[in-house]
Amino acid sequence: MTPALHLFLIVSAALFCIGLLAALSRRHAIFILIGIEMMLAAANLNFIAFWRFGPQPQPPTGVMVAIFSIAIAAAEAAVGLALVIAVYRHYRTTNVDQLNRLKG
Amino acid sequence: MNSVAFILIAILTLAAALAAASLPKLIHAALSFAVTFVGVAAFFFLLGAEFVGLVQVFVYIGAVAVLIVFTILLTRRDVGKNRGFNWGGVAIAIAVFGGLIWAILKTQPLSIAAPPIEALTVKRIGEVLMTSYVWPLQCVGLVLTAALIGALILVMNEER
Amino acid sequence: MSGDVVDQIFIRAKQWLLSWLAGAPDWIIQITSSLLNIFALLGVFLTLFALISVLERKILGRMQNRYGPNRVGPFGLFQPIADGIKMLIKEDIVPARADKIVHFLAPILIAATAILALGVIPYGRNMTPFAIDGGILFFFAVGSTTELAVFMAGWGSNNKFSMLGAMRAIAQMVSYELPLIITTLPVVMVAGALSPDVIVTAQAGYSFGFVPHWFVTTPWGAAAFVLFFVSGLVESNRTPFDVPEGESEIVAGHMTEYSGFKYATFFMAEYIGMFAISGLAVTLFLGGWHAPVRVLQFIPSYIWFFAKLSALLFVYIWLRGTLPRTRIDHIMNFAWKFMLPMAFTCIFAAAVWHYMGRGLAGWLCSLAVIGIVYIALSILLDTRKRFATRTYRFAE
Amino acid sequence: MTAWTVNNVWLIPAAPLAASFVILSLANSRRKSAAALAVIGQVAALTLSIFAFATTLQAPGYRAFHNFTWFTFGENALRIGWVLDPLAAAMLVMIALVGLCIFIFSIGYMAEDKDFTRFFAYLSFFSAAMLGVVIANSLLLLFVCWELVGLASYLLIGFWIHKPSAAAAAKKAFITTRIGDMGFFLGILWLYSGSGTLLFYDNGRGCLESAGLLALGASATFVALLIFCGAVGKSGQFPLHVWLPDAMEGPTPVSALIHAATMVAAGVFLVARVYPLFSFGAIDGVTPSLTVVVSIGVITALMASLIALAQFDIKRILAYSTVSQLGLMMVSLGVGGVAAGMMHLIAHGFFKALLFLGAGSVIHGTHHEHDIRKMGGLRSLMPVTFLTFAIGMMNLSGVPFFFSGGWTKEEILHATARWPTSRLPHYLMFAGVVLTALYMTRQMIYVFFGNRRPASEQLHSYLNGETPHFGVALLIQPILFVSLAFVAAGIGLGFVVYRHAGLQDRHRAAETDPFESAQPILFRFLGNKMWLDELYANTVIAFSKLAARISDWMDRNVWDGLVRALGGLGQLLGIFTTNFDERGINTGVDETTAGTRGLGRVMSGWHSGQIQTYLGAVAVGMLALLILYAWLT
Repeated sequence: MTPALHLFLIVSAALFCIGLLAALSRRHAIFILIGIEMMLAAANLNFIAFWRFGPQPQPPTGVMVAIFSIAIAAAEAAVGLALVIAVYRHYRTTNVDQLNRLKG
Repeated sequence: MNSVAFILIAILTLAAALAAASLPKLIHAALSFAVTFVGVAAFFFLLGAEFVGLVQVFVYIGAVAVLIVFTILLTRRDVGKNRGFNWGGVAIAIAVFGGLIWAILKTQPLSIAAPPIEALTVKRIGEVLMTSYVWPLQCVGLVLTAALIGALILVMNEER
Repeated sequence: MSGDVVDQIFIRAKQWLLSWLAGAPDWIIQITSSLLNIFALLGVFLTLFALISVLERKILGRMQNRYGPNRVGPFGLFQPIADGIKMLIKEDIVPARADKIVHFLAPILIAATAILALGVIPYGRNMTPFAIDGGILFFFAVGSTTELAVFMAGWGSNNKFSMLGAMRAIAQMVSYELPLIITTLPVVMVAGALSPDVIVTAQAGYSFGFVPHWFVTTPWGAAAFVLFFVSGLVESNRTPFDVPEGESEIVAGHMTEYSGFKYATFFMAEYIGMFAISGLAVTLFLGGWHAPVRVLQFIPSYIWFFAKLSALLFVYIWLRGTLPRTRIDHIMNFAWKFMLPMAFTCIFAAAVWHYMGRGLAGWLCSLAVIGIVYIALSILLDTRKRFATRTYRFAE
Repeated sequence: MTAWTVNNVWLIPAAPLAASFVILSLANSRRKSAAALAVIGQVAALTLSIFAFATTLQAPGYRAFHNFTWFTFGENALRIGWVLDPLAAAMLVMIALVGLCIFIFSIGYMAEDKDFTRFFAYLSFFSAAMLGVVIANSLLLLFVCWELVGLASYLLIGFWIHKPSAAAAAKKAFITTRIGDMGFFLGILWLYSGSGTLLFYDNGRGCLESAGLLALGASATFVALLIFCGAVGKSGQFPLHVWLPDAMEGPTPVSALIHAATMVAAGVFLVARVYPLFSFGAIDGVTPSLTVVVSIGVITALMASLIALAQFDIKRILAYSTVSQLGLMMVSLGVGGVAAGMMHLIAHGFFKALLFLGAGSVIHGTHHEHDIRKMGGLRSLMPVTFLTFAIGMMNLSGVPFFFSGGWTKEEILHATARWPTSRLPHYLMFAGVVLTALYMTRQMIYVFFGNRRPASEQLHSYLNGETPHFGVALLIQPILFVSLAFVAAGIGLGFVVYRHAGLQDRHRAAETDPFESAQPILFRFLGNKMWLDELYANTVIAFSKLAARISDWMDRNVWDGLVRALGGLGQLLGIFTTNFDERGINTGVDETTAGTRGLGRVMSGWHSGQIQTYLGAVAVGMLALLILYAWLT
């Protein structure tokens, strides 16, 4: 007997918001990436949960989306971290507060 | 038993996530991040998607966490500094959390129990992946290749 | 059916033990069953670790024309016990500026993952402790955690040797994880499953009664096995790929700042990782617990498994006694320029073999594919400076 | 053979095009290969053109075309193709031949330029595009090639990109012609919407054939006028002629090729090509659109001749002369003398190229001196150039009998004389002819007669000091060739004209000469002058001196004042437009800009550059959506 769907959704929402918190509050660029990965993981959790609690049998669409999403997240992490390294090399900082060249 | 497992995993995951978001030392946060993803993988196991759980562990612990750790090493001079914390972000995150919880609890049809399912074998995933989802699979492969090359080019030495 | 009785004796024993719990809630039985598996696993492999640690020293001693440990107990067999006691009573030193938690957690994590990886290997007929559908994936998922543990050890020690050692270790492990995983793919493809049990089952049967249907008997299987074994050597940081802990360069690498029992744990984790990789190699390529010849099938399956495992472990030790340490850049070049293309070639060769009907023609074509790529790579990678005069550079 | 020629007309432009691309891919140092390739491409085009020309001679009114589908959209197919008729064939031969001469000339002229290969790539490209214009059987294909011609001309005029004046001239040429092309394009669109086809000839369904014209109906006039806009731009007709004199900033071979022989002729060719559109619904050979053509042509011809009189730049005089001759051709087309106009076009192509090459030779010899006031007495220093230039000048002036220019001008004047609407163009064109002779004589005298002035002295010392190098010889050869070619062509054309005229107008056969019958006194005067030219060199000098004095007087008193008056008019217009610009347009634009800038400043304030602020904004947006969702359900 698995707990009901909304419990999973609440956990996923909490994970999402913690990720959001990390992405919004921390100064270090890597934290932002960590936060984004957490948000993605929360989304994956939702996909899987909705697949599991959807009417059965059905094609494992949620699982597929989660797999693809993990792959994309890996790509995103690779590029993001490469960016962090490149930015660090160039500006000698990974503090996003100091990276405000886009300031209007 | 599943409920017990659920509660344990939830506590583990969320605690690790909070730690990852708030620990002052970047390296601790990165390790907590890994634990968070183990927790999420455990959730996947609990939900019957073992393959995804394994992939999650494999990709996040084996690749992403190691990448993060390497990035931390390569930008080490910066790690000790910038302990700044933006409380506005906390407020926004809490507000979003409130909104999400409210929306979840408000929607009644969500509190349903899980229907019984046949086990999602790797074979079935493979079959679906190679039939209905073969194009997305190719696209993801392309995206990964592009990301790999892009990341390599990004971290190549800047020609000055 | 006496053979069957012996073959299944451990299964029967476990069922007998569990029958004591008849009537208890389902989850209690499950947990008990798991605990029994874990204890059995730990018992077997810790014993094996103790045995191997002394045997390795003895074998190395033979190879170096000297005696190994022969003072403690008969033939020195109690040496591991003495070592254990020595390790336990040593002072546990934690550097003052170390990251204490990380420093503490690293050996635990590394040992835990190594032992976890042992769980999915089928040791005999019906003898898989943790039989899941994606067993191979589980093995690698868990195995990849080792890198994090190594990093934790390096970082937590707050020591430059540790850090450098950890970085070397991670770099080479990440690089060799790719060929390691890719060489398993042909097997997974041909067997059509990620489950070790299914893979072992797929290798049952014999041609002419004496050529087993092990994957190592196919050209791609043989090539993949060699690649897998080399990658396994690197993954378990064994000679000739032991640069992460090369004593002459960086003391003991990420283990520099560990002493006493924590060091022993690292040591144990390394050996258990070696067992796990060898066990997986046996499962994937050497037919798992299947007997090599039909007439020898009466011997219990687990004995075959451990015989093969021992053979591989002997090769590990043999290599350690034979080969010098490789330079780190050579290791990396080898991984990306040779191992990876060859691993991909194995996939292709397996596909050729499969789609040509798994017969003799397929066998030959597969061999041709591998041979062509191997020769091409050999020519391409030949730097033509192999025997150049060595130039010595001194600090000036 | 015939079928092969028709089906493979596309090879004519393809040969130089291929040469162009190959040259472009060559290294900058491969000069010889570049020149050889360009010449080979051009020779191939010329050979094929001659075949094509021979093909069209088979039967009078020969016309063959080959159409194919370019692409389909929906149910419609856009078809393009090529056509081979006498008009195209004559143009092909002219372009290929003149082009070849100029290519050879350029080898010497550009010998010391560092971008030699680029120059030849551009030249070949230009040649290909121009040949493409000529063979096009679709207005669309023609337009495409037309624009390519424009591009090539832009590249060639601005060839010396390091010279700001050249860059400016290139831009000016490009933009000015683009203004005309805008009208051209609108005309194409209108034509397509009206007739549903852009093919000229398509077995009765083309837009120049009865069905297409009937489908167009009354709008044919407007379509024709819009297409004429393109011709006005390309052929340097009033009021879009301004780019042409500036375009002389390009290398002289370019001036000869583009601005004398070929490109500017494209406009005239275009009018001739779509002549059925112009003449559709004509009453007695007069349509509103043709009247516009005549008016524009008359204004252009006269104005340019007048301006030419007041110029001192050797190439500018020729440029204005070109403008005026193009005006003359337009007039001819407008009054119905298509054949005469085209003949003049071809003859003009030859002798104007000759004149430009001669001018190039002079410029080259005097070390890039353009001012005719600094030249003089070059007759003895550059005898061959003098001779050829004189031949060209006599052609341009319209010396009869031995020179094609005389025949064609006579034909044009005859055509204008028979225009039913008004005799005015006839008299004005006559004045134009006189003016042409006047300014050319002026130029001759300045450059080749009289005392040696500084630039000539320089040349003198140069010729005495060193042996003439390869380049000079190479410069002279094509000039000689062209002059011979068109002397022959002049006689041949005279024959054709007269046969043609005789066929066209039988009742006139009794008259001695059409020109003479129209203007006997002037005819005799011109004729006498030219006889003198030919037979008594000394009297030429005397006459030239007289003419020089006359022109000098005219320059000082008449044309100068006229030009000044025109200039004043222009200034007045300028003041008016300036005010309009400043008060009306600029203020409006300024206000708009200020508003945009202010808005931008406000909005840029919202961009903190902090990625987390943006992320936070996204999160707040998500929250807002959540609230909206909750509110709606």
